[in-house]
Amino acid sequence: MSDPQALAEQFDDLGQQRHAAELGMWIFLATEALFFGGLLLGYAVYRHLYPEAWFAAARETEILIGTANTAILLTSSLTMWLAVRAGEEGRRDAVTLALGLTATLGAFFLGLKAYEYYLDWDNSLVPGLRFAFEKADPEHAEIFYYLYFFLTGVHAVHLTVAITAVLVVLFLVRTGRLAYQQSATLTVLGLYWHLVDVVWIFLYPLIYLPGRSQ
Amino acid sequence: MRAIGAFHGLWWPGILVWVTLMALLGLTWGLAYVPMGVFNTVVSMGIGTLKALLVALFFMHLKESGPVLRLAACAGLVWLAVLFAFTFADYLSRGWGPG
Amino acid sequence: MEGLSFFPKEASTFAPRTDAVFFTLLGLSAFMTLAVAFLLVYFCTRYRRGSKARHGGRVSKLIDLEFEAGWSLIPLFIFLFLFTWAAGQEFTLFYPPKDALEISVVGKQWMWKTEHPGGQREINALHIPIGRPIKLDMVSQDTIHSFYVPAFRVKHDVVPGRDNEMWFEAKEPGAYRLFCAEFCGTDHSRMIGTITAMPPEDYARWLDAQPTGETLVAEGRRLYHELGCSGCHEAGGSVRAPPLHGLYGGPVPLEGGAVVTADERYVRDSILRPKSQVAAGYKPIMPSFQGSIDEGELQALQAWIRSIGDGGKEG
Amino acid sequence: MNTIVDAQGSGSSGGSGSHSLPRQAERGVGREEATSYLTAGHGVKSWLFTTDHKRIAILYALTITVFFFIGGAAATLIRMELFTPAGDLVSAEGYNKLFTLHGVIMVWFFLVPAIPATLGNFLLPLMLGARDLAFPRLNLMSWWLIVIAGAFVLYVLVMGGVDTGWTFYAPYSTTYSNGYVVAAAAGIFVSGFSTIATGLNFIVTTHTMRAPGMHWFRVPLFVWSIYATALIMLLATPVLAMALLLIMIERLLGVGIFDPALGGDPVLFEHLFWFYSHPAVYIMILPGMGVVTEIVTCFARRRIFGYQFMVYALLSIAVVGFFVWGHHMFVAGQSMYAGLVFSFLSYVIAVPSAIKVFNWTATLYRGSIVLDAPMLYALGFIGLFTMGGLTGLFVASLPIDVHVHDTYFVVAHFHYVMVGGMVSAFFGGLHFWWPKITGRLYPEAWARFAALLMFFGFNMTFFPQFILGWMGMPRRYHEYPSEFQVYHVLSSAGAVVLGAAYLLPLGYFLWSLRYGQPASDNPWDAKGLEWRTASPPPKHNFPSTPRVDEEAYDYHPPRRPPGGHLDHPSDGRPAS
Repeated sequence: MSDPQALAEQFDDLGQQRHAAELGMWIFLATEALFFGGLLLGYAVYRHLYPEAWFAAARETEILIGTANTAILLTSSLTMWLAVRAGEEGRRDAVTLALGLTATLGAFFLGLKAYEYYLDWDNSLVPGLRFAFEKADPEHAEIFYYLYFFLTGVHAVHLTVAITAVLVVLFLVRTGRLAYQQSATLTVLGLYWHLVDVVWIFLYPLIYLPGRSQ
Repeated sequence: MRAIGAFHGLWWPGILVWVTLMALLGLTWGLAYVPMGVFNTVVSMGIGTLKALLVALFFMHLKESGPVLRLAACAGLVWLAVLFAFTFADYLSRGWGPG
Repeated sequence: MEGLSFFPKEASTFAPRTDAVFFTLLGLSAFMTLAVAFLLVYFCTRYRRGSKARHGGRVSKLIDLEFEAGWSLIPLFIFLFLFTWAAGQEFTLFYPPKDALEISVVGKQWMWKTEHPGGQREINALHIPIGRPIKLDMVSQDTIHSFYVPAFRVKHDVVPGRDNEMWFEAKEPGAYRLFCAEFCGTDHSRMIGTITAMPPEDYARWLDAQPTGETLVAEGRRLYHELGCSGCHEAGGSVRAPPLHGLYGGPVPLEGGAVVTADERYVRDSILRPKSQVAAGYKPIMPSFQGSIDEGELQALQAWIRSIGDGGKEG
Repeated sequence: MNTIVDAQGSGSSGGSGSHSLPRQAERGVGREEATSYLTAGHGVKSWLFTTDHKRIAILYALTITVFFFIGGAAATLIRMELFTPAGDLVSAEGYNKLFTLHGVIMVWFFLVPAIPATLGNFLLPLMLGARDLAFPRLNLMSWWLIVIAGAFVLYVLVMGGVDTGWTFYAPYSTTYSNGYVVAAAAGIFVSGFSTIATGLNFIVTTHTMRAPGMHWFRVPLFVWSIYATALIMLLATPVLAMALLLIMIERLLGVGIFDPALGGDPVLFEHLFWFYSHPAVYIMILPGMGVVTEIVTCFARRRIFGYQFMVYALLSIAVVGFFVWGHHMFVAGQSMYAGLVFSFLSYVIAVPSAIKVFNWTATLYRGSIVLDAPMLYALGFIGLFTMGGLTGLFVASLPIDVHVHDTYFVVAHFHYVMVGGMVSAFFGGLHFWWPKITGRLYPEAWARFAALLMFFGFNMTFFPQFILGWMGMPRRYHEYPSEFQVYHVLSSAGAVVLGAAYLLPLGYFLWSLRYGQPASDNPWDAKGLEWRTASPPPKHNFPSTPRVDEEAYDYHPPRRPPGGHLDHPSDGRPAS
């Protein structure tokens, strides 16, 4: 099988193309930060206005699952990083293995997340559909849970996209249809994956940790 | 075991970063139960920022990237700060009375 | 409300001051616009292709910099001056004087309901005395409205879910337009009314001629009993709840250690979402009145609680 | 990323090989007839799935023209309704839907994409000496996204409209409105991704694909303006997208964070909305500034006065534009202290705008000026933008804003900036680059007439609205007290003139496509790389990558125009 063509026609050389791809992804990540920013602002404002409701509501979240999921995502970042590094050295087997591990960890995260949603349903913590909160200020606790579902839901959508992308690249690398060593594909994919991780790194203390010490 | 073989020579320094990240996760989890008042929030967000910084610098290669990429990486955060700062300029000063 | 005019009446004490800023800016803008227009026309005529004027030639870098600095810094200083001047006036607009006459306003789709301290009510109309600060306590029953009196140069949004206030002092007797300035639905453009400013004697006479309904405070006291609040909040009630006499204006220690001031917002929140701020030493057993009382009734309860408060004997 | 290379691409590009001096090579009589981008492929598919930035620009141009006339039709009905104080032509509900539709379409489906996605898309790679944008398929996707987004809005239009105003304020939009709020918001949400994709493409292209020799301070100011615009697009649009998503969910599911009945704060929505929508007005004016700079320099035969200051002014407008959103909320129940900060910064942002006006004016000094149609539009832009900008100071002043907020004063102010400014610039740019885009010349006399008509029609329509607002006439009123009628009649009469002026170019542009004189490569004898290739340009823009060895707008000393100048005899008076 011949080497797939790496250089697109609008570019002069591979260096330029790589730079463009990486810059493009970084800029996209900046817009992602602001996309989540709108929700986080809502979180911050209501937490500032109704701290009691916030702490009471956050204490009811499933901290074990949240912590385990954080660990899983951090580990997936390591395997993603390994994939990029293996790609630079042209080690196809290592790339596919690392990508496979990454996707598996991501799927594992989603599975736990789904179980957590199930528990939330069981505990009547789903705003609009099934919500009963006995502790202080149920109205604003409902806003907390609304934001919780919104934030983690949008994050889960991002992660699903990321897993799909990883699987596609994995397939292309395995079948030799991607010039992974020359193109920036792996790097760019890695950047997106790590962003999904970074978002979670911030969601974890915002959702699971408030009010634990009271 | 096979995995370790396949990644021969690739682990470092990623594994160090990963160990640090895990340690920080354990730390923030534990500290959340220690009553520190407002500092609970400060500490948990501080550790979160540290973790994100580690991921960005090492896993996302920002340490070796050129100035343009760093600028792009910072732009989102700076603008996020603008959004928060000016909105809270409103919320924090709503209750202020005259002079 | 007459025919063709370029100039809305200056009927409040704010109006001349707002207009002073306005006309200063207008003069400056007219000057700038004319200057730019003149230069554009002059250059285009003098330096049209084929004219006898000298074309081309480089402008030296130094001159370039001097001009740039000049037309960046001079406008900046003018703007700073204008900002300071204009902003200084705004402070007075935000904080009503203590002796103001308080009138409560409810905005709803699509009418303004007003009520005087003596209980006289009006719809899409408001009679006020001149020469006395008027403070409006405004709430909205549904969506955002905006209370706008062009002749007074005042406007303030009436945001639902909170207490909004504004104040003004009319100085000319007359009838003035009242508009809703924030789009609020189908009949937004019919949510208009008339403000009638009259000399204090006339106002007093007008008040007397009105059928006096219940005052806001009286309505509040009645609701306090009708809604069953007194059952718990009066001493000797079957359930123990904090007493309301002397509450308003003072500090309230909360369950959990915080202390808040019993202000309008605290009273509103305590009625609508009692579990959000529970007074120390009491159980969170009060039911929410969200949805079972409307904004007007809430205002009445607030007025009554204020009237029996410590610092509340102002009106 | 590289597996799909479009089929037509491989044949025509001359990426390697001859390194001739492009200027001479293409002027010569014996120039090889490179296939133009217009004829490089045939059939509908070759257009709908093209990755050529020039074809995508044409697709965008067609799309926004359709939306411009839909939005314009709504405006026509609005002005007809307001001819009399009574609400007799359409119902109150119908009127509310009309101004909402007008706002939504004009903002997101005309003004935001107008210059960036059409002229910007066409010219950015040409001006930089690149073969295409960095991500051609992303570019195509962004056009498809706006088509899908437009389909949502047209669905709303057909089904019965939406009446929230383009601002979608909660809780009206989430709870009280009867219209198709969710579909309309979904349309804008999707259009946001289109905007982001376009902006991303522009930034990356500008950073990575400039021709050899084109360092940052040789980049044409039009490119700088697009760059600054793209910054705003990228950093503001996601926040709007999230705000609208929240509105949609709150309306659909009855849970959310804005409605006070749910414990929310409606003012928070206003913060999120204006964090996008104030910078967005700079999306709608910065590209116009870029176009005007290109035109003024060319028709005055002058280098732009203070190039670097113009760049800094563009960038500082883009950045400081993010710090002033709260001046839309002075009377909205925002804290007064925040109001003071926002008021102060709103004054500050007027400084770079002033710098730009002064620099354009100074550029004319000792020029060699020709008043062709693009120049007429550009001069009109400078005048109208000056008025629009200065009235911005009125609404930045707290006491005045308390009076004129949500009145026709504000309506007039932003129409001076957006219609007097941006639309003038768009028409100016369209005339200026028409020969390059189509290879045909438009009829100059008609174009000058249209430009003048537009200027007078515009002022007649919108100047009376300043007085209306100052007199206290609130906006979004279906009926109004009769004392305002005089000004409404004047305004509506002006709108008739303005409408006619907009239809004229549509006519003669279409005419010129068939009967217009063929254009030479550089009919204006202009500087800039886009004029160094054929009209219309070949598929990959340049026979070989051009090299830049002079500053931007190097019109000193006036270069002798080559023989093929069509409209104007060359200037007989060389500079001394």
